[in-house]
Amino acid sequence: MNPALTGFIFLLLIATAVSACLMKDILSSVIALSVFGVLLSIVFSILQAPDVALTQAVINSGMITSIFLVAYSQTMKVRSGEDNTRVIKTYYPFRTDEMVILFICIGLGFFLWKGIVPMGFSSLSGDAANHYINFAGVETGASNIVAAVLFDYRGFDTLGEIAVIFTTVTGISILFEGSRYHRSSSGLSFIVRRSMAFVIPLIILYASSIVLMGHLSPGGGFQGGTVLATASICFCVVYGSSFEAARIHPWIKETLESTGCLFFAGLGLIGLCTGAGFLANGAAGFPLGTQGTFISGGSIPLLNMAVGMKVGAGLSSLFYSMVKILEAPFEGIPGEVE
Amino acid sequence: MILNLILLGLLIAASIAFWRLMVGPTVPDRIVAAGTLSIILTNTLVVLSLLFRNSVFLDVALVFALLAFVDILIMAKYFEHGELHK
Amino acid sequence: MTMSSMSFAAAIIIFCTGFFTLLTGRNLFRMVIGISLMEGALLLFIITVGYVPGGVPPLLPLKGLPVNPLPHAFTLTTIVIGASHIALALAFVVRIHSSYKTLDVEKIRGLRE
Amino acid sequence: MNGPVVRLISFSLMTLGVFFSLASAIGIVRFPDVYTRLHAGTKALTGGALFILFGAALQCGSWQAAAKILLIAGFFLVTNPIATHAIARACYRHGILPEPAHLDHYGKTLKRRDLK
Repeated sequence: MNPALTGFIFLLLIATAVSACLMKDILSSVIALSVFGVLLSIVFSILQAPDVALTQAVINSGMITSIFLVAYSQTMKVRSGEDNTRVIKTYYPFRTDEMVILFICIGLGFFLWKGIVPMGFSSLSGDAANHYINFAGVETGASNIVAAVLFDYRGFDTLGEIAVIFTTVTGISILFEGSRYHRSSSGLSFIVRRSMAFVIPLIILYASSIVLMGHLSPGGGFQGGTVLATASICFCVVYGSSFEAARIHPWIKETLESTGCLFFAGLGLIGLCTGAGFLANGAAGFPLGTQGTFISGGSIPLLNMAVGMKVGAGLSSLFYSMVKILEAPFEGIPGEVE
Repeated sequence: MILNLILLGLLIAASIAFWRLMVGPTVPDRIVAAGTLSIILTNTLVVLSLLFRNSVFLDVALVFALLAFVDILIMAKYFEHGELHK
Repeated sequence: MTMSSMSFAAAIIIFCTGFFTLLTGRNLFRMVIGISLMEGALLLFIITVGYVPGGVPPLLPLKGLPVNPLPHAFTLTTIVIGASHIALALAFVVRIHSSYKTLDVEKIRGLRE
Repeated sequence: MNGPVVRLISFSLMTLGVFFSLASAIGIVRFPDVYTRLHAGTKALTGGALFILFGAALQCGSWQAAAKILLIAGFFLVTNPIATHAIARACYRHGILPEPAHLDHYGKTLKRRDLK
């Protein structure tokens, strides 16, 4: 890769971030943020991290924008033809206190640069990384070393991260407790409805292929689950909210989410029962198979499926609890806690 | 060498479209610029996978081709109805 | 400049941009956007630490010297969790707006006193 | 499948695609209002993207990669018109008129349907 071209891409990335910072309008900033995510994914590809690039691409297109727009439309009631069509002055002059903060930030950047660059950058170092690269194929049977690290060597971390997502979904559900689900079926136009009936099955097919081939190619439970959640967001956006409420009951999502969690923990407990340790793979008696074929990797495909169910149902119910209309806001301003 | 030149051309196109994203007077202009940028950058990713001689990066490009338009659909829904749940 | 120092410089500049947005933004949405930018810069930094010049992706069978797979495993879950914590922050923003009827930080601060 | 003739065809296709991408980017900057920019952004870009993808499919080594690239081209052909249609309709319904609007049949139809 030519260094000049790499520098060009980094300059575009920085310019997108700065314009997302300086734009006066929130919607424009959100659009710039989505372009920033696309560029970040390309930079991850240049840095030879296809797994991370795939995750960034999947999260960025669909999830982030939809969550921002839901929150924005909850706080801002649009008067048609008045609010967003006017010409917006993009940049605003700096105030005095902002100049001070700008100098503070430049100083912070200078010291970070002075601190990081002498550290240099490591070649492939560390016993853990060398062990993973040399023995992951033999010990786990998976082709994707990142999946092997994520679900075999560091499976307990992944369980903790699933718990974080569960906590977030619970918190959002509690925050939007006194709200009701508004049913409406006036979605987008007829052309979009019919075409999306062709596209959405392809999206779901691709999501399941990402989940099932997680041990062979980039991808896995996190990415596939997010694509599933994006497909479920498409239902609400394209067909209206009553379509989704009629097809997929919230109870189904709750069941899927809990089943994913229990499945993950149960697979870990099998290892504990055989005496090999929590979330053990080959030592617990899972057949490792031949490396590179579909049935390989022992428990890694099963754990991928569990994480896919969990993340898909979790992110989808996160969106649908935010899309509800707030009905009973707090009365007045809450006082200080005595 | 020729691939590098093609990459350079695509990046120049991306930066020209990025100009519209920065100055675009209304929000729909920026949305159009963002859609154009996502397609140009997907092409960039395909050319990068040729340059690295590795077909793994095509998976990422496939995700962009399938999902990048969902952003535009969500924005269109917001502009048409004012809310996402209608 | 080498690849890694360019990447470090980009990560530092984006981090400072996000920090600036977080400090100067009067709108709550703008502060959340700043947090999101800072998170992207952090991911870029962690991935760059594991990069090896001329490396190949960590997928077996290897065609050369692979890059370090450990930062990839760390950041992969961080991205999904980042999306969910941004959602939590936005839920708080909506709740604050429904009780204070404003998104301006300084007005909210003024109302409290 | 990497003879000099195939490489020549592939590179000329990709050059054509880059030309289309540049033209559409310039069109996005130069055109006056949203609808013309939409026209520049999507029509020319679909052509550019398809040329580049076909060139890449000729050049990449294995047939699996070529099939993946053709799949990407197919998805572009499906998804790009949907997005264009949705954003154009949303712009009109939001109240943005084309710059020199002499005839407005769609607006008349919408009004008639609302009166009914």
